[in-house]
Amino acid sequence: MILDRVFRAIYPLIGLALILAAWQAYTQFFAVNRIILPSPMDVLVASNDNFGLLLRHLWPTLLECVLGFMLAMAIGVPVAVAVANSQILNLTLYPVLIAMQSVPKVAVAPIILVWFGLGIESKLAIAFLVAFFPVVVDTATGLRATPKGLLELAQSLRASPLQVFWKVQFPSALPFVFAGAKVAVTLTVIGAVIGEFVGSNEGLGNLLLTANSQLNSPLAWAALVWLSLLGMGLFGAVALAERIAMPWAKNGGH
Amino acid sequence: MILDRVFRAIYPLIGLALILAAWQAYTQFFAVNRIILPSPMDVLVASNDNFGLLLRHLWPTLLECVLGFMLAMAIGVPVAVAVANSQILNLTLYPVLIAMQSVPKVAVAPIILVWFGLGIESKLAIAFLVAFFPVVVDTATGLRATPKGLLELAQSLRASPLQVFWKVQFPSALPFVFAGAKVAVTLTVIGAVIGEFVGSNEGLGNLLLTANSQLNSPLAWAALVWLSLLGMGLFGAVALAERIAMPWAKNGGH
Amino acid sequence: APTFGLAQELTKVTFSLDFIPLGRHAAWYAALGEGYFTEEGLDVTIIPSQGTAQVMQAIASNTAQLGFVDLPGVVLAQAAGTDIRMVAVNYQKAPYAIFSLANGANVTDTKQLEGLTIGSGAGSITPQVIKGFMKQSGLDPASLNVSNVAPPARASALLSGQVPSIEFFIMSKPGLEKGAKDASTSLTTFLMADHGLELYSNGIGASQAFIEAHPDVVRKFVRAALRGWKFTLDNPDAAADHQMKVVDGLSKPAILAEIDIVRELVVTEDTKKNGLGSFEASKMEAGLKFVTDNLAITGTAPSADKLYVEGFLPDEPVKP
Amino acid sequence: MSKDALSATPTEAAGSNTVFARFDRVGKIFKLPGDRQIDALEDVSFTLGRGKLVGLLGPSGCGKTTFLRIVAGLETATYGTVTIEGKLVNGPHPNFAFVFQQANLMNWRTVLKNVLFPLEIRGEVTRASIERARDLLNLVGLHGFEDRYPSELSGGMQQRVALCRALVYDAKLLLMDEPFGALDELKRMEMHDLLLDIRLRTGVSVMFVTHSISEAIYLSDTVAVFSKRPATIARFIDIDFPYPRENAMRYEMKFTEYEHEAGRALGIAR
Amino acid sequence: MSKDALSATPTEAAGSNTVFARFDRVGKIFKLPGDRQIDALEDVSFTLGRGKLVGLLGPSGCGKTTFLRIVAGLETATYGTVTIEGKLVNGPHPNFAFVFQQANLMNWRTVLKNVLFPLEIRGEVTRASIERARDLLNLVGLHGFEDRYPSELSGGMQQRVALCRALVYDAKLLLMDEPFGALDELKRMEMHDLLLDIRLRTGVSVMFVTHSISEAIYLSDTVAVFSKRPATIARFIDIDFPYPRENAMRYEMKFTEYEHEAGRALGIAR
Ligand SMILES: Nc1ncnc2c1ncn2[C@@H]1O[C@H](COP(=O)(O)OP(=O)(O)OP(=O)(O)O)[C@@H](O)[C@H]1O
Ligand SMILES: Nc1ncnc2c1ncn2[C@@H]1O[C@H](COP(=O)(O)OP(=O)(O)OP(=O)(O)O)[C@@H](O)[C@H]1O
Ligand SMILES: [Mg+2]
Ligand SMILES: [Mg+2]
Repeated sequence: MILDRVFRAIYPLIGLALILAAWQAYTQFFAVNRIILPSPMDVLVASNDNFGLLLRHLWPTLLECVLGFMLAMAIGVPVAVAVANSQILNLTLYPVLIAMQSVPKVAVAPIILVWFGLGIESKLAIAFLVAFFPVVVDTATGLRATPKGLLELAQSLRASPLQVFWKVQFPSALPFVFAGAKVAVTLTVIGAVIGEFVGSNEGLGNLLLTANSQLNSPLAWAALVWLSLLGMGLFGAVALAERIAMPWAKNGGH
Repeated sequence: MILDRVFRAIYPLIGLALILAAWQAYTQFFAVNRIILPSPMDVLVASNDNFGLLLRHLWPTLLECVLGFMLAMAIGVPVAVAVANSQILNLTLYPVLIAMQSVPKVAVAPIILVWFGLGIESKLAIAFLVAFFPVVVDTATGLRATPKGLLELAQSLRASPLQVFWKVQFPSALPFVFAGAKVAVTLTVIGAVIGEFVGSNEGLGNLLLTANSQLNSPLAWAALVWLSLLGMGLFGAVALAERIAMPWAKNGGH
Repeated sequence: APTFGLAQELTKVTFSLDFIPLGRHAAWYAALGEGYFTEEGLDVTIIPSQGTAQVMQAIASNTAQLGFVDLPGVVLAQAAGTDIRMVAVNYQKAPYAIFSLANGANVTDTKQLEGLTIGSGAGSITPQVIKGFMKQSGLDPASLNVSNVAPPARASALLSGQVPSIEFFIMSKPGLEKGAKDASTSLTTFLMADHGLELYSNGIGASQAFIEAHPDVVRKFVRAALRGWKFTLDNPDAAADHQMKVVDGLSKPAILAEIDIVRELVVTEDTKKNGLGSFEASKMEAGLKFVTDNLAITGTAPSADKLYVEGFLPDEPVKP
Repeated sequence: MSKDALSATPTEAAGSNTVFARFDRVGKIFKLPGDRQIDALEDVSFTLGRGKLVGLLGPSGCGKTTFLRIVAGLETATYGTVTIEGKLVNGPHPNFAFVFQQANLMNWRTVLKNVLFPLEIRGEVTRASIERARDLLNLVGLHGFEDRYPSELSGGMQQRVALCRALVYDAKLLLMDEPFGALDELKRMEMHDLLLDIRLRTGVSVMFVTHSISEAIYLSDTVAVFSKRPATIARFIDIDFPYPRENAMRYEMKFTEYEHEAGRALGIAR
Repeated sequence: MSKDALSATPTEAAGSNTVFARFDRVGKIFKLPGDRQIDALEDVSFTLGRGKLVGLLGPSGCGKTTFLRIVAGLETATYGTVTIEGKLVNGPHPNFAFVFQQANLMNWRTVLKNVLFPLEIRGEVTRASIERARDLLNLVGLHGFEDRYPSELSGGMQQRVALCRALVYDAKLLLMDEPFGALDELKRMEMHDLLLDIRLRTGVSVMFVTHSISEAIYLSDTVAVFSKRPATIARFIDIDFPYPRENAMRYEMKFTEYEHEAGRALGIAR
């Protein structure tokens, strides 16, 4: 068990080390221009020099991600329930959802700004829009995959629709829900960045844009790396929640 | 059965009609300025006036989406297999995948352009990057959810790993795979547009940018609407493939 | 006399930049930091944007009452049915520049534009401006090959040889120069305004409705802003400090470099004579003609006198 | 043995003082793709007296499960009617319990939580009812497994959990589909006595499917033997032993005679 | 009846001319969270002769399935060894077939395709083998259901499909976990004769778990009765009836005596 925990910590580091090594080797051997791709060393230095700055901007982005994710779950799951339990709603709502999903958010950003203003709301709206669809699709698929026998058991007990959902469909769909949540949570990072691109004064996306516009690549890539780490952290949090929420699934993992 | 088919066609139209009605009402009652949000009527007129133009630009985007999707499936499924069957690969690869997922694609566009140039390759790369993650996460979750009994059956027959995958894990994971594919295929639309933003001379995303820069909102929104319709079409194609691929799942649907 | 009123007596105004805040925008922050806006009784919020279209949308939706708009943008916005006009012109010269590498295309002469491939944005009007400029100069605009390369990727595209030239605002010059040096070559800059392009660019704009309803607010804003510009031209260092206090992620050398470049666009014979922000009807008309001749316009182009409103510049010109 | 020969009085066969449920010409046809169909049930008619215990025997695949599901309101009959306590069944009845042919446990709940599930749904979880659930688990021999997950149990243990789940609340009608099929004989006999005991205390009416002729006889007031598919009732056998029943009864001549009678109805030549 | 009383000669009890499999002090302990554990098997030792048929009886939850799974190489013993044809088992054996306690069908395959699954894996799908699969389905009474999906079958029908799937290829060792548990008596008897017939023709060695004492006696060369958990072998009963067996045998005195002996080993007092 202890060894297991050590492995859980070591292997991801190996993965990261591999990226870093490949990156360093690439920039070194091909003498890549720093503006195009700074070396991990450059980025590390920039990250270190601007640590306070990055940390200050991490916070609003983190907040946008977390709240956007919660919004996506809070709205996505009920929509999935509607879509999974009613063929009519399914057929009627899906086109709307797909339209929302497949429209580039950058392009509809102006109208979002008009509706939600320049505060955190507009970023939440975009993070939500980006993260929402996987939650709906995966959860709906999971709800539909509930073993028929269990539904019949609940039916035979005349469980209310709410009970059926909470006590049967939802726990049974949990692996699907978590799959959707994992995709969603990493997408919120992108959503938050898009939101910050569109209009904001803070956040790692904003910093990224500023650094980019000044062709300050090391800082821009430092922001990118921090965004990746943020994504990993959020994913890890969801994966942890999964392990806790599903103790019966022993070989949980990601 | 026939009635069923009629419903399958009618309800989505109701959904779309609802969006349009809300949209029209909003632009009308709030007298929204056309450069912020043109009315559906304006967009319809623009779409009609520029039909040939839109059609011409639809094609490259469609191609990018389809190829990007196929790439995402072709690479995503094997990666999911690796990740699902090996705890070590799982732990090692996931950070890399999440890093790829949660980095804003626009921000890494420079290096993508350097690697893949301005042709279709760079758009495929981005469409692929965007669509890849849901395929991996959902497929891996599905593969892991294979009933233990069936795996043991295959084991008792000393099936090769490839046989176990193709004949047991994959069919059993199909609902998950299709859930991932549905999310992925709508994401490729976004990916293609981002790719076109980053560097291209054609495609609906390119047209969208051009129209936007000329403050030609009706045309820009026409491009957006076409992108949505493209997303719906692609989603519909995947849903259809699901119905065909899973005849035993009677209440298939989306 | 300046009044230092209580916060609640200040009029709230939102001003949209044409882009995210960079060194070129130091003047607006200087006006803010030096308290010029407050002196006028204004409580100004500066918001970022992502280019012309978004500024226009912000003004049209009243998200911002004033914005840093460019002349071509105003023409397009009016053709699209808005009533946005300029009240002051800050960039007297158009900032559109073509960058190439000394050991590459090395564009130093207008003639070299013929047959050139340029990395530009489908999302910007610059390629059409370049083509108009070529036509003006008697070259065939059709011979220019425009590749759409997004702004963040443009420097890479140039430095990695994907495209032989790119266009950017001239303010990007310092950063690009550094990149070129890293690639052991040097950067060649071609500012069209220095080669005969006569086109007003960015200035202060607002919707006609707002101008009519709050002429005093507009007037006060323009006055304070122009003082900010003067302060910045005189004390770039202090202006940079003001901006850095409010905006994160900027480096002082980068701000100072941009201020130096912007100076070229802002300080001209005209402004030395008539003051910062001043403009001439004839040049507005020429600008309109250039835009209608060369840019694809949907809708009806406005007449020149609709592009601007006179009388909002300070009575006493703010000379650089 | 033809259904006509029986149809004269089947509705009285499972007779009792008060009628609990009445089945009237119940039939079920499954539609298959391509105009094909499976006739699963045909004209099943009889009445179940209140508090009576009816065992259903019949060849595999004849339609026993289908019949039980129709009675439960989980499946709709293609024709015919089911009336329970005077009310037409067209959905689950408020007070019945169903033991499915498969254990049908929730793999995310521990054994105890699985048993408590019906109480949760009915809002009847109290300290006393939890105690009852634990007692039941003890009675079926699952003491110490309360906190295990179903995947850690043997097949027969899972079946016993499902049984407890049906017995944990007071249902008026108990429908059981091969409830003891995966148990060894000793445990089976214990379960028989447990069931009869509960029936005696609560007066619940019971219909259960089994493939064990002796089990059907040992438990039932009446044994109903289904014919081959399409299933209809081939024979009713009233079991004329008094309750409470004793194990010794299994060795009586009359028991063997009943066995032979049921065997013959099932087509087993001895 | 204590295991010590038996341990003198258990390895010879299921004796045969040539040894097919040998089980030596096989034990299994399941570790549970929090230092708890379940002792499922303890010191199970015997030999299975080539071509012999051994029936395993034992209380529910004692460890029969676990034992069968260890023999199959699907589970590893905590201690002890399993040797098949002289080779130590530490993974699935090349030539055996397993009938699981649950039907374990693939819901995405039709009945016929489910039966053909082992042949596909072994690369033995030929016109002849498909014919054989169809024949088997006919023999178990599933004619006409070849193209149905498992969800359209009754419980007993699913079990028969699983049976066909194990019989469709020539295994040397057939391990069956309650293979006839969901069948009616008539079908069960048909299956018995089918199994004995196949055994006769192919010489396959068989171990099967059942809860039916008479089934174990009717089929087996030797019946092994497991004790309560932790399971060990409480008694070996060599069944001294000749093959082929006749149904009439069930009514012989000796048969009843064997039944009583097994019953006593299981703790059933009659
Ligand atoms: N959902 C379904 N679709 C099509 N046919 C079905 C369906 N459910 C059951 N059947 C068919 O109905 C018939 C009766 O099935 P049922 O499950 O009632 O049998 P049973 O008497 O319970 O058998 P067993 O003893 O094997 O459980 C079978 O032939 C089966 O194939
Ligand atoms: N994966 C597991 N984890 C923990 N305990 C287990 C596991 N599998 C089986 N057991 C335990 O091992 C014991 C034996 O189980 P097994 O399935 O072998 O019983 P069985 O003899 O086949 O019973 P039945 O006749 O009910 O099928 C049981 O007490 C069971 O709880
Ligand atoms: Mg049944
Ligand atoms: Mg078992």
